[in-house]
Amino acid sequence: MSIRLRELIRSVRSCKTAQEERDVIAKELAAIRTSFKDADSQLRHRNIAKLAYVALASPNVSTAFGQMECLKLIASSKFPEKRVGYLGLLILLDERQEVLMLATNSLKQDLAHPAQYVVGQALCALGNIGTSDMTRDLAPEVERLLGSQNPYVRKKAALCAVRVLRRNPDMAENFAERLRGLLNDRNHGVLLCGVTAILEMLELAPQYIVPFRRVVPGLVRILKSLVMSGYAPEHDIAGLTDPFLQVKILRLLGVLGAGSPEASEAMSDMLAQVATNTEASKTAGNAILLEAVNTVMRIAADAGLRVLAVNILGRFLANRDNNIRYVALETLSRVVATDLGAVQRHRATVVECLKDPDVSIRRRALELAYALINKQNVRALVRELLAFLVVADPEFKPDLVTRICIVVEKFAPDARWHVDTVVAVLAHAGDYARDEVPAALVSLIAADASLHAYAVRRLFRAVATERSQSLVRVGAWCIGEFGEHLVGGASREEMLAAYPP
Amino acid sequence: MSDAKYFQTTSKGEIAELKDELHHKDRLRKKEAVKKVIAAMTVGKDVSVLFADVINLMQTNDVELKKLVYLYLMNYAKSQPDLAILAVNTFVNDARDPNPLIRALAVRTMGCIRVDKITEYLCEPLGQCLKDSDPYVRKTAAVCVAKLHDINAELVEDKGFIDTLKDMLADANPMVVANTVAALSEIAEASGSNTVLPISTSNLQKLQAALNECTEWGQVFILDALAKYRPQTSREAEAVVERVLPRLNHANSAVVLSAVKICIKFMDKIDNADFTRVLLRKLAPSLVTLLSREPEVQYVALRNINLVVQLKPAILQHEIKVFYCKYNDPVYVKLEKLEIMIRLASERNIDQVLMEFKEYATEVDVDFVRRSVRAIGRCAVKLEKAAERCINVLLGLIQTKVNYVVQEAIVVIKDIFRRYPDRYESIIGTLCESLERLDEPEAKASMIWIIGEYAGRIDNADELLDTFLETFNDEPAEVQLQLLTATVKLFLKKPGDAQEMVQRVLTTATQNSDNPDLRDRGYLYWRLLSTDPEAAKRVVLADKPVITDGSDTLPRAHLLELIANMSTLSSVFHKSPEAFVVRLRGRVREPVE
Amino acid sequence: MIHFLFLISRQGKVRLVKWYNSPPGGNKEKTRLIRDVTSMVLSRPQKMANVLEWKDKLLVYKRYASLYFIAGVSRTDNILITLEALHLYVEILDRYFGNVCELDLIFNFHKAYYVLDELVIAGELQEPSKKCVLRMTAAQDAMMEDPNNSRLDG
Amino acid sequence: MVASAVYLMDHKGKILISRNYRGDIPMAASDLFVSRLMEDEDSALKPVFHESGVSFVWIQHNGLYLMATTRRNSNATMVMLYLYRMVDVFREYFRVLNAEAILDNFVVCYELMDEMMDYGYPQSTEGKILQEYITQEGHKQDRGVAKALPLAVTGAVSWRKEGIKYRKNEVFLDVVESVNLLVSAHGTLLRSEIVGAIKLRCYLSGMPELKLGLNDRILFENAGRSTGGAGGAKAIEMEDVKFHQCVRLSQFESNRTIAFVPPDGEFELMSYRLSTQIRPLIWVEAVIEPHSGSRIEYLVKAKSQFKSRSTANQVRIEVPVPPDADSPQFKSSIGSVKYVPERDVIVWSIRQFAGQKEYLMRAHFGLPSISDEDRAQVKAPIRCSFEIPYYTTSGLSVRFLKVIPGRGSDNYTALPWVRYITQAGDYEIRLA
Repeated sequence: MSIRLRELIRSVRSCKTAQEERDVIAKELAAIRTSFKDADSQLRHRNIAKLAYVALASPNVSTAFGQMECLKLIASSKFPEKRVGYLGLLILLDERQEVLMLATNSLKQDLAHPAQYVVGQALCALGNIGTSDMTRDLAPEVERLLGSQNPYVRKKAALCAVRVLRRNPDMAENFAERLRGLLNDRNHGVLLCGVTAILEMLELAPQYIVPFRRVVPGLVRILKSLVMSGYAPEHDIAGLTDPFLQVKILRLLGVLGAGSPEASEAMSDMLAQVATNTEASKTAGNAILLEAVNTVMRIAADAGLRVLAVNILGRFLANRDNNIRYVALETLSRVVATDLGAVQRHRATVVECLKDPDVSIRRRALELAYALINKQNVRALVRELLAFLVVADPEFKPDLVTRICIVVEKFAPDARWHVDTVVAVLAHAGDYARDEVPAALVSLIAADASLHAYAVRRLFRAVATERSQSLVRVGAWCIGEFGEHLVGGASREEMLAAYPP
Repeated sequence: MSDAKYFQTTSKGEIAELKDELHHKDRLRKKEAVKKVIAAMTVGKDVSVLFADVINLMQTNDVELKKLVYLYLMNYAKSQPDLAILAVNTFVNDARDPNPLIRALAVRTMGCIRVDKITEYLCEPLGQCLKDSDPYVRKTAAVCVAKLHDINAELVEDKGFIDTLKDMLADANPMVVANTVAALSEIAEASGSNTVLPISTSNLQKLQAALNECTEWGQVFILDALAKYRPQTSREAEAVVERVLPRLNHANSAVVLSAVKICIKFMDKIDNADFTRVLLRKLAPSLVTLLSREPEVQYVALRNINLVVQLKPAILQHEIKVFYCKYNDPVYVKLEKLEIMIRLASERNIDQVLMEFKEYATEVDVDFVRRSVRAIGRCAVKLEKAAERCINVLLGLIQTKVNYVVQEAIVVIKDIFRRYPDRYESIIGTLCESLERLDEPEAKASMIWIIGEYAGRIDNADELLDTFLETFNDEPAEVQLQLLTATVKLFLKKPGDAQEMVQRVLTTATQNSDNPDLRDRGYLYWRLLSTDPEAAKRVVLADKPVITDGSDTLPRAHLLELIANMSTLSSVFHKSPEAFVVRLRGRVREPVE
Repeated sequence: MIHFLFLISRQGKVRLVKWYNSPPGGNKEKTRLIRDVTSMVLSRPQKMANVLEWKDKLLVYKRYASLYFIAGVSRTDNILITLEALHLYVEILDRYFGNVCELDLIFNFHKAYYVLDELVIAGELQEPSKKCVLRMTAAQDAMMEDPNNSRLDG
Repeated sequence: MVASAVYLMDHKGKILISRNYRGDIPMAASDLFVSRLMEDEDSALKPVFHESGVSFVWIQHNGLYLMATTRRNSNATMVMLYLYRMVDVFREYFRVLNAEAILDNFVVCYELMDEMMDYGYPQSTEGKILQEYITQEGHKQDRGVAKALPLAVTGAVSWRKEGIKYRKNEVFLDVVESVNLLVSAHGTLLRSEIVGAIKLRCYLSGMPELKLGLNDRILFENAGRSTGGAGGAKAIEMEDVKFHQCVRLSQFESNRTIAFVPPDGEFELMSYRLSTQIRPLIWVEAVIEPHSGSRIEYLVKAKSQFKSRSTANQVRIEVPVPPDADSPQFKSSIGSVKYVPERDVIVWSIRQFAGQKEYLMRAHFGLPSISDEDRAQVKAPIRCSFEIPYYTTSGLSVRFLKVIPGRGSDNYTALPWVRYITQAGDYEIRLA
């Protein structure tokens, strides 16, 4: 009765219409349900594999009934069944299902299994879908496995620790020492996972940053050996040795160097070396350069190193590759707070990028443009942004409106200009403005008596020609509040006469 | 061999290859090549560079080939206006071809070539075709005048084509009359002139005669033109309606709806009560039968029936069961049926109706469920005698604890309180049990309104409001406003309990909020309370006007306008044509990448 | 970190889905996210940056013939190295299947998952060496076939 | 007034063929439609909607979308019905309307779209007549010169061509009544209705004039005959009647005569509707006992309430079951029972169900211990379908069909053949 996975896939694929496909799947699921009830363990793993396929091919169909069966498979003593059980577990369940709790014991057993692949499966499952309860319960096993003789197990345990920590940040102290130990490992996989886990831990438990600074020299040594090593076939990518590890180490150095002149000093030469010697023709090299720039910008680097970093970004900005330009803009907007002057030099390029056909680039450029605005250039740049607002994609506008208003609020040279600009914004894109924008404008006007007359006249004119809801609201409010300025010295009676009920 | 072969992707020099093929000596090869060109065009490839090569083949006796070339021409003429001139000669010749099919084809196509330069050249052949001996050519030429008018209205008037069309209303062939009516209606609409298609007693006769003989579509054209006519007397209106009535039995729903439109529109002019009564009785079954059609047609019908029921509530008063929802009705049909059920609900049928709504409130589609719950509340507001039964159903639904059902129920119960003040406060306790699960602004605001309104009778009103006040700053504006007002009401009713609370809320509203409405209301309360608490009571606790179910009844003038537009998009959207018809040409927002 | 990884065909068919952080809204939300991401990425013209800002994440994607590899990563991630990681996965699949094509992934979706689980855990790269991943996967594949090896007692 | 452009798209929204009649909307407007289609889940997209200055009218057929755009205040009903008519005509041409049929015949499709609509106004849409001058053989035989235009295209009888000849002149009449029924969960009949149709297959020569007589109450009264009672035939009152284009409506309006020149071959002459209280012909009751997390049991009772000498054929009773049910077991006193997981129902089929009988069926299913919480429980009703031959629920009967051979043929007599059948339409019994 039961068909093979391959046959199921084939028959689903041969369906001509979506309806036909749904029918084939519904029929097969019914057969699988009945087969589960018959408790036919021979077919169980085949059925779970099919369910996993269905979950992927038509996610709207319920496969919940297979969850218990996955647990049964995991508990099997046969490797093929166990492996499919874990496959099903990872596809059919996620951490929201209470059923998952029931797997805790099986996982515990598997984590203590003599076979490395079984331990590996369990670590992978825990690391990918473990809930906070499960990871807490099984944390001691993970901790133990960090000290395993087997690098295959160690590296998986390290990433499993990442999950444990994400779900339970308070458990950092259980792992700190073990993780530090991994930095002495010679295995690239273990090193990579170890550095990753430390990074995660430091983010979740920053109190460990200070004690961890002592690993800086060690990290520099590893990085140096990667940079200096000759061709290493196992880890070579585009002529570079293990760029993944390099990037992770650079990032960790950034975290450790930030706020510590000594630590920064200890890594400066190495960073300079990476920044000058890394081949920039391929993505991998640029990834390393980018990370090096990030690190330099985070740490207490000397001026020379910073110039080096900003120059790299300058080169990136001129690159033809959109990805490189994207990361350049993105990084510049983070750098802008500290090196405004250096970034201002690229203002023209940034404004140019506002017109790029690529929405990702436009968005980044916009972000940067906001950051570049100051008291001196606010009029000019806001004018650019207003021009952009008119032509921008609708999905862009809400954000754009808010940002312009924030900048204007921050840097407006005078109140009238402020009013004019916000009115212009509302006139162009009032329907995209969040509620705060008109509210803030009202507050501004209300608070400044010298503005009343100007603002109400300005709005009266605007309301006559523009139909934006939010503009009309502001206008109506102001006319109600300060309408006397519109009619000069007219008395209340005259006004009422002019507007009969 | 089928045409599908053309969709296979060919090698790189596809265009070049096609070009060669188009110039092949063999006639059949040429024709195949044109087919390939059209196939490429169909799948969206740009083959406009072959313009000259394709046009070259226009002069042929092979009708199929000619049709293909014309098709190509229509697609690309705009992009090659200079080359399009080359086609003029062939058009002029084809318009004189002995075969009426070719003549019609030429006149049909040339109107679709929207190149100003060549429009002028088309006037002469068009003039001939309007007077052609074959009705097929004449009916095609009639439509072509409308096309030309759209390109160059002045030209059409200068050449006297509109007068020719007016004469054609008397054509012996009903199809010609129908298309002429369509063309004139269109021109009248475009030029905003009511002299273009003047319906006089004489052509009224002709139109009605053609109505009996032309195709179903032609009948629609004529009926829609007749609907614009304003009869002078009751007798005349009756006469038109009498001639139109048989159309109600037509199988085509478009014919039926257009006929219904005339009947309803003219009914107001008719002072013969017997006639009107009979008429209403005849209209009802026709409307109901529309619900046996495909769901899409049902949707259009239901939108129209909604209007009819608003204007003439009596017409379907006994037919409410027709609008019960079937399980497999698409959601858009169910929602419309619901609306009409509310309108037809009466004290006589309310029990059955409530049973239905209750049934719907347990369905799957969230939107439909919400609207069903709301429907129960609307019936309560509408039918005083049934209000209590409605409330009981709503309370039952609140017990289901389905989140969105509860929220929706609270919102409508607030309306019921507005409608029948001081009558059902005994249920407030039950409502308060659901307080914590409310997370939608409208439901929250409604519940807070109820608490404020009945603060005097709710023992722990201060506690209830206080829990909301904790998150005051995170609430949306409508909830904040209600909280402010409710707190003030509580203070006015039980000054002791709420002294501190009212102070707190007033401070927050006036000082910590950017929202002008909230601030102004806050200041208003503050000043009232600090200067004259008694006046504050009179203002804040004043009796509110009782609400009615008028919320969704259209104003009469608007309703009449929509009725006059029955069966059109306007009647489906329930919007005046001006509200959605954009006059500007070619201004559609290009989809965002 | 990688929050999710999708393999989507040019026709919008889902070939592989992996969540390293499951969205709170359950299956409905998953389906919607996949649909939104798919339509955004598929509608993007070619030759644009391989990154899209999307909610609080970045979509880093790359097209390989008929298949899009799409990763949803944190805003702070290095997108260039993410692209490199996607490429690593592709290269491993290519070696594993021997000139991989979309059909391989359709009929052997489970194997694509097995490979992925040797490459990424908890949304982080676990192994930079292609050889190592291939070796480990092959060893376990062998245990699937070999009846003597398949019993795990003791 | 009318359509600006018409599109045919496949189930993913890819355009198969399109025709721009007015050029006032960029053809790319279809992208707006497709994106709305993809956005709106659960097919909630209305069949008529407006977006960014363009109104869309659309229908679905066989997984295809037929869609028309306009920026005017067009006659929505007409545009929609035109789309349905396109389906009819294309089906007459290609038997089935699907993506392949369109791609295989795109030249004919273009020709048809050109002929059936001009400048957005529907024109000739009679499939049989169109087939006279727009043929599919185009690419096989070289047509060269045009076929002559059939007179019918512009004639007063636009649905029938001249010169039809049959050796044997015959007319077959089918009176088919569908019973629509809605029963509440408590077993009360909420609403019932009969929708009937008279379908004709005419094989007659020339231009014959036909007259149909029914036992219509109003006709009898007009004719001064008594209705019902001894001697007179029993008369019925149809609430609403709709006729094919060929029937002379004004004649019907004035004296209830159904007179017409029929199209050749098969067509639906008329449909009618009666919303009288009907005693359900087959009554179904179900007792359901759910044991959540383990099993669910059904006891279904079906009872025929029509006369014992009639028999219902092909009775199918569909009872909804939970989507994750397993291990079906059935027991029934008649017929066969099948679990159809595609639709989450059990189907109880009874080939012949005699009048005044009652049968039982029991079903048992297992339920999984875990089911998906996000998925709302669907409350589907019991549905039922059947056919009862030689029987009309309304009592409608054909009294006569007169055939008067018109010009263009010799005089002949043609005997009509009449069949009656009642079937279930929307037959829903709600479950608690």
